[in-house]
Amino acid sequence: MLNRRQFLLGLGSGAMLVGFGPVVGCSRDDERIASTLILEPTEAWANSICQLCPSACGLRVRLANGHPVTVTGNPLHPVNRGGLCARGAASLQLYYDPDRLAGPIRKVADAVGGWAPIGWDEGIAEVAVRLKRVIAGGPGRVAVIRGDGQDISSQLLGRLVRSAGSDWIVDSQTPADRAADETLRAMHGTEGRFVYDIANADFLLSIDSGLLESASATMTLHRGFADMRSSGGSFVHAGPRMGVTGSKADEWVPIRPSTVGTLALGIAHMLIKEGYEQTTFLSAKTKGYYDWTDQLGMHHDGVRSWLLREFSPRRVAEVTGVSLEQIIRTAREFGAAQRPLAIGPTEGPASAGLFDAMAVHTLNAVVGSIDVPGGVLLAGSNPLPILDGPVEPPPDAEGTVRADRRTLVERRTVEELATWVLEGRGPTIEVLFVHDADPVFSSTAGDKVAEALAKIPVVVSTSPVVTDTLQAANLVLPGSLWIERHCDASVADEHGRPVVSVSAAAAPRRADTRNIADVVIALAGQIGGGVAERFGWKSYDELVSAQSNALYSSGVGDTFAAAERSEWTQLLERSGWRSPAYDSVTRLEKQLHSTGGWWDSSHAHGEWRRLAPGGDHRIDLAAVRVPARPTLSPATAGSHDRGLLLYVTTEQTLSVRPGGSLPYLQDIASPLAEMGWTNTAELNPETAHHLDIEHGGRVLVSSEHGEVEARAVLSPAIRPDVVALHTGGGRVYGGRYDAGVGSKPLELLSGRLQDSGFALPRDPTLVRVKQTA
Amino acid sequence: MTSKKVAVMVFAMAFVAGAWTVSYAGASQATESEKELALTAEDAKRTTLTGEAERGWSLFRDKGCVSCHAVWGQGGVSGPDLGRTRTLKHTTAGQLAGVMWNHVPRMWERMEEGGMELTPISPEEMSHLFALLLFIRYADEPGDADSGKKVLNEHQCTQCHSVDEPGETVGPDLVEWARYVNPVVWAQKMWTHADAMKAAMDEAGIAWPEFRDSDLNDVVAYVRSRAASGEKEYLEPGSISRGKQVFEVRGCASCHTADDGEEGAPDLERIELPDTLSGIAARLWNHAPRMLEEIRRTGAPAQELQAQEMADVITFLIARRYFFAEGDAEAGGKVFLEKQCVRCHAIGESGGDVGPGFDAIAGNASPVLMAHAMWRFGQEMLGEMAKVGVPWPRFEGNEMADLIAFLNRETRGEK
Amino acid sequence: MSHSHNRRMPKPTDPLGPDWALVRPTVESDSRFWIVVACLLAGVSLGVSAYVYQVRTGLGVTGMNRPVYWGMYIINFVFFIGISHAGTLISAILRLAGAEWRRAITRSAEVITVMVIVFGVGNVIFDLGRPDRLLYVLKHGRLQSPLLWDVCSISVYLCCSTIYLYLPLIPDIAILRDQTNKRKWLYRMLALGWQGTERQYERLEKAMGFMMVLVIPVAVSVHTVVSFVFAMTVQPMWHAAIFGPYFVVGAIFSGIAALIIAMAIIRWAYHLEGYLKNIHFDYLGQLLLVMTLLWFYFTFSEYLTTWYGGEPVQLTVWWAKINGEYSGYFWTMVVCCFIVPMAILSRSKTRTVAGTVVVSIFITIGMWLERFIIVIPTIANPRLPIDRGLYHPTWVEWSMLVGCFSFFILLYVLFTRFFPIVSIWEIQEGRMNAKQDMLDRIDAYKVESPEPEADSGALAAALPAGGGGRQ
Amino acid sequence: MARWGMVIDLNRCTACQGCVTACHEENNVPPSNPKLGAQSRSIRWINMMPVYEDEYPHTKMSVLPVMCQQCEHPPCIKVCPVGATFFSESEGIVGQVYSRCIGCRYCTNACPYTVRQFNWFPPDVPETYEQGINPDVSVRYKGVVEKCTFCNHRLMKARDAAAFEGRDLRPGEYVPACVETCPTDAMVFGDLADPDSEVSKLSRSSRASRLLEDLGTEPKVYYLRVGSGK
Repeated sequence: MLNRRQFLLGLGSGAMLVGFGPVVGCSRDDERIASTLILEPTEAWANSICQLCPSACGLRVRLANGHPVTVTGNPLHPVNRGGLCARGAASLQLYYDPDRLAGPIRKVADAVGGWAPIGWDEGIAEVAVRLKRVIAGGPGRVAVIRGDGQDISSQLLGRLVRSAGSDWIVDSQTPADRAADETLRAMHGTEGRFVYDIANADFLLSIDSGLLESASATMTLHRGFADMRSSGGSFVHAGPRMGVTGSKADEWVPIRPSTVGTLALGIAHMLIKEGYEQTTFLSAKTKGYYDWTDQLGMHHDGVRSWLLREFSPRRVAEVTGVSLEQIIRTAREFGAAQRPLAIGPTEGPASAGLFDAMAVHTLNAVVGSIDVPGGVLLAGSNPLPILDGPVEPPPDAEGTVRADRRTLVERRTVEELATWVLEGRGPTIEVLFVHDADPVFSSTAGDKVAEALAKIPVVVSTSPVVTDTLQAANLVLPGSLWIERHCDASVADEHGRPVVSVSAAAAPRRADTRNIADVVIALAGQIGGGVAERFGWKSYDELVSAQSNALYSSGVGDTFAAAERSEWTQLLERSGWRSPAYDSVTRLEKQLHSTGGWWDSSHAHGEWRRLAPGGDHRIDLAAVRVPARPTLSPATAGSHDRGLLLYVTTEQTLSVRPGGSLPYLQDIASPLAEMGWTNTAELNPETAHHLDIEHGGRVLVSSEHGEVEARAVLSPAIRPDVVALHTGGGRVYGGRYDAGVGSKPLELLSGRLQDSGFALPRDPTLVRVKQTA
Repeated sequence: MTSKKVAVMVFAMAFVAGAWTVSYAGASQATESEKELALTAEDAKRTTLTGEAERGWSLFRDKGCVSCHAVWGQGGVSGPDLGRTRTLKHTTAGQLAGVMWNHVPRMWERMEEGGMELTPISPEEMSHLFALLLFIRYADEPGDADSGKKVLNEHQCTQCHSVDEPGETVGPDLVEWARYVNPVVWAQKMWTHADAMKAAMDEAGIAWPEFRDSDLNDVVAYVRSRAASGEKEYLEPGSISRGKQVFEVRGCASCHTADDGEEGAPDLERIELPDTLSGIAARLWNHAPRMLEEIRRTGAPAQELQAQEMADVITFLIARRYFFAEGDAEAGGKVFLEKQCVRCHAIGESGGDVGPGFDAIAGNASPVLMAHAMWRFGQEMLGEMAKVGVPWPRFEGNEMADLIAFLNRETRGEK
Repeated sequence: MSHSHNRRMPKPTDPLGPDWALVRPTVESDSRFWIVVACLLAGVSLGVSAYVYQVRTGLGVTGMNRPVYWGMYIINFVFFIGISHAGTLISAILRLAGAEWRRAITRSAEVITVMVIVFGVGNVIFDLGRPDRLLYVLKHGRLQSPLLWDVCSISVYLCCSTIYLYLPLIPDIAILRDQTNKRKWLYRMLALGWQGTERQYERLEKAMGFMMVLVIPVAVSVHTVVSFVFAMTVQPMWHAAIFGPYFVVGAIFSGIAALIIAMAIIRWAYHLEGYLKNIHFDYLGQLLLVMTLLWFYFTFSEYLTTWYGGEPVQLTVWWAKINGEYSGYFWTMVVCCFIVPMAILSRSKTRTVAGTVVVSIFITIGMWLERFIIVIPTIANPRLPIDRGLYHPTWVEWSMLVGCFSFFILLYVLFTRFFPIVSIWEIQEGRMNAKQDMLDRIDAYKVESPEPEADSGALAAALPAGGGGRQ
Repeated sequence: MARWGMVIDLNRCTACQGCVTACHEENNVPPSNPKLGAQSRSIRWINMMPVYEDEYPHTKMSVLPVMCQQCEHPPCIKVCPVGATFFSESEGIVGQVYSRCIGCRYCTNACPYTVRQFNWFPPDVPETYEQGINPDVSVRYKGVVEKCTFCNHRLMKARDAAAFEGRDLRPGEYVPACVETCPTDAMVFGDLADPDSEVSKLSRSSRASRLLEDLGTEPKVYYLRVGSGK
């Protein structure tokens, strides 16, 4: 047995271990942090442009000892006027991302991790040689997938593809954006972008718009919304889930998922019945609305008759799950307003079908809210030449290429590209550039896209961070972030006024990256021949100078200025006067860099040739009948025993673009669903009770197409027959803050590859939800 | 700070100090108000013409004017929209000052009701505001497309000109002019074509159309609504000095002079000009045939003005009338008595002593000064006047300008 | 309690006779002892290593989160401070009341106090995010903070308790010094030259008298102040005036339970059935029964008023306890602290040693749960619905709990190895004077006695009925 | 004697959380991670707080950005045993001295708004982030409590600048990062003691209310509820 001596010996050694353990291993983390604090830093400010979403807000970057430490909005920038959304304010985390690529890499089978570093010159030369060969092999073999970035590099990549004799320019748009595009093309016969003049509306009807939580262009919509609410505008939100948008509304109307179009047309029906139609507008500015007789004497039903026949409130109530009384009341309020405006899905793949977009547009047309203050506007275009247009229009007398002469070009989708490649149709695509996009992650058919990418011999990614798509590439030429390079962006503000932002590099480069625009110019130069001819600039800087020239000679607009100066400019321009802050190109360039950019603050309503350029300059409302389903059947009803209706929504904090999932944003992903760092399934408590699901418990959501895990969040602000999941999680590859975080509910949707991606299945997906251990 | 700024400041300070000592020494009985009046008079005189409309706009915003008054629909609605020419009739600064005097008690009431405070406005700031109001005056409110269409039809313009319709017509498709946002450019374009047009119209038997003041603006709006946007051409805001130069150098002055009593070219200072720029442009158009004839008759060299030059000239003409319209001192004397100013204010020995004496003005009275004085002392004055039983004066027509002329005449002499 | 000159007082040199059993543990040890110590040390080192891990890694190794900023350490703090009332307070009350049966149990109770209070304080230190700045509490202390009131009253309590433990220990140390030959230097030093003279006894009794009066308000204050840590905030179901007395009652309640368990173990380990008799357990059982009822009364008052008031924020917490995620803890607590004690203690048949020990174990667990129920649901359900927290202690916290208990037991065991755990001289004194005391009491009952004996008579009359000399 | 305060107009607030990340960027709040997130230990100086009323389908909800309410009578300060949290009498700001804090978390529990945050671990800041640390704000180490300070460092900077130029602080010269960043201008910041300041006028609006007003803490953050009116 143990005696005392042995015991004391053991005791002593034990004490030694316990006592010295911490001393040896305990590092003072305080000291590490203290050493990073610099006393009396030198301070500087620089402009930049946030490119984490299509708003392209102006940034003011604060540098301490030459390193960016905080960002805030550029107060002169007309898009954000000094404000920033969560994404913009967190954007430095992308700059300092510990998992950013250090430089160009090439896929090598036997290298560690499958990738090996490669020099820039070597990388560019490799692509150039390849391209040269591919171009010689025939047209249609080069493609690009671009994000929704609004800068020159995207356009230059498009130009490169076109120069190579291909029209495979794929913009990875959100389904809602694509539906809006398509609506504009079908109804107005033009390209462009819808802008909602929310600020001047006095009754805003949001039909599943996700206005305040899932819109990709945060700034424009939010600022307009705030102004509208401040000036006393009413707001009704219809959607399966209340969301932040619904919380800010005077009334929330819970509707079934995928019934946006039906509700919009049901309200339109009531507006006609109640005599709220804007007949002057409808007869002068639209066609296909009233019945007409053609030259042969054939009678045709107009949209009006169709609405009256098909969208009786009773049937609409059945489909949407909204009460009859509610539909009638909402329609009356909407019709009685001075400046009513309806806004459909702005993002979120849930129910953003083409029919929805057209139906909401038709509703706006019925009350004449198109191109009037507080209505749907069309973004004005800037005077810069379009670099990726199919055939360059001839320059006019002053040598500028007018932007408005843009012709309708066939749009391609990522899903189309995938199908093309997988089914081996037409010429094989041999080189694919992926720029500013992560289609494997963001597409509804990501797995198919990945499969297709694997079949393309050369896939070049320009992503500065690891993404799911990058993993499918052969070569990565990482682009510099906007903050570390000379950059630009061409967008429109919330009133559709064109804005061109320009900014010099605000911060030193943190990795061996390059401006992709420069890379494309270099590529074109090395390819030579016809391609090189179409790239007449030596560098991006030179191209920007040429752009400044175009701005100067356009004779419109002014550089950014304080709000009062801009208002003054507007007052002047309304009566045909203009006194810009510059009187030479040199001064313009200087001003561009000091203020952040140029914009044309005048906006004229009622320019119908611009809105509807074709034929008689009228909006073709009959187009809405094309994507509508032939019959109205009550939408599939969900219930806790038959399966719930899946509603997939998007959180604007969780961007699907490369590098969009910054840790600050992941942490605050949704203000409602407590869903930092995970995916949540939002359920009505009543439903959860039936399904025996607890708040915070893990649940498995499964459809016939797949299953995802999520954390249950019970909320009284969602329909009981619906389960809501959000996109933005479920990256397989990425940095430490996004790889493997959350899950991807898109995999649950049915018919993912059909419909070219933009008109997603309007039949809602039924899912089962059950609590796991 | 640049040396220029320093010099200006030093000068201003020396000036103020000098004026102060002079007025103090000159009138040992001078009240505080008198001293202040003297100072503001000096300031006002110095700044009248240097005021800038743009600064006027930022003051208009910062001082909170914009929360009640709108300009072309932008701004508050409790006060009148200053851009609506039809609601506010005045063409000179003197008249403007008069209008301001007239409506200010009501405005104070409104402000009090709204819980707003009276922000002080310095003479310099007042002059900027005057410049802004001048600008609003000449810039005119935006046109109305529907009326424009009507105008084109009424005047049979559409017989020769199409608007955004394919096919051959006599005259050019007006859409080609859609980019010209400014009615002055239209006037100028029409002006240069006047000869050819006159001939064509005579042939077709169409009468020379006479435009009303707002017509041209409406036409522009209509044509623009038919056109694609993105193509806009503007003019630089007119410059008074350039306009003066053009007016003299290009020979306008040779016909349109004062004292030329003959029939023919009217004296542009005398005749009643329209308030607005598009009105003047319309007037130019309307009298084109007569003028062409006159030019032909007198053999004066035909002048082809560029659009910008025309804008400058028109600005010059309006500004001249706006700022330099002199009042009639005799009539002003009557105003001084009739409005009972004399009951409280003294000039020289005569007049009451409730308010400050006017000698300190020393010939520096101006619309800006009057507006400033009203803004600065008005509320106090209103109270005093209520006590004495004098009604708040209303200035009609040129009465304010006359009063200014009278004050200047009476106070200039002594010093 | 008599201080009369005619009382006979034991001398340290008096032969011990059968009382040697009380000294035996200090001189003899067997392997069983070392095994126990080894086990306890293992527990201690588990706790220590958990703590070292926690200090190095951060408090994140615990189960605490936002908004549950306090967890097991604060629960333990309240719990241990509660236990500490076993000793000094009970012993002082019994001494003050002259309860003769106290003689055998006071020391074991007082030792619990002194030993356990260290762990109460220790748990607060474990809870600190920056234990390295502990001394800031002295350097920058702010008296506005209830935590500082705690610091003050607990340190006073620790001092008083230590002195109160030490004073009656002196004659026994002298016995050890004179009658054993181990650690003589230690006993010589600690005995302070005790010879058992009348003068010395007189001083000792004076000092003890003073201390026992002093220690009662201090002890009451300690637990009141502990409750103030919670009650001073505005948080739902913390901000209650009842908390002071409620905590004191709870403390005494758990203290007695702990004492019973300690006594039972001592009696079993050192074969002291002759000293720690069934009757002691019976009496303590009765006391425990009283405290059970008192505890229930307070709990009932607290919960009824909260429920009846119906304030939403309060009710959120209330329902979380009654029917929500903490209902398991709550109802277990009710069973442990009320139903089981009532069932066993209310019948004299079951109020046996085994019965009281079982009850005490239940109560100890129940009272720990009570602290949990007080601390956690409130902070897990803050007024604003920013966060709703759940709290599950981690292995670190459990290890620290094990460590604390092990260390406490270890210290207790070591004490019994160095000092007699039953007061020898008090037993002897009681034995020597029992007859005289009885006579005095009989005198006191004599109605016709014209002039009762000054001291003993008056005091005897003042004694409560239960305190008499049934021993 | 300034009384710095904030008014948040819920008509304008769109819960975009720009204020949250701007605050974190400005104040060197360390990035969270999945582990911390799952443990509910992410540090957030501003939280979006949803408040539900009524039951489906008549659910009403509002979303409020909640930061330290800068109480005039802060319950957190009373309980601090070492004076690590203090009230600035001249500015009305509740401050926190990280180097004094002993990490007892009494203040976090005493605060009825649950806005105080605790550093459970050493900040998990990747090395690459270090150059991006805002030098005006100290980085907190493990074991101390932190919270919104109304960007007190900005006040000190602005005061210094004003003192250097020999003048008083001008309105608008000092605003916290959240207010500066708010894209919809829903947050208004200024001196409540100045009856003419915008913030003080708004705070007297009929739409204005404060959180848990009945506790008598007198917060200096006002919320203008959704609706019309001044």
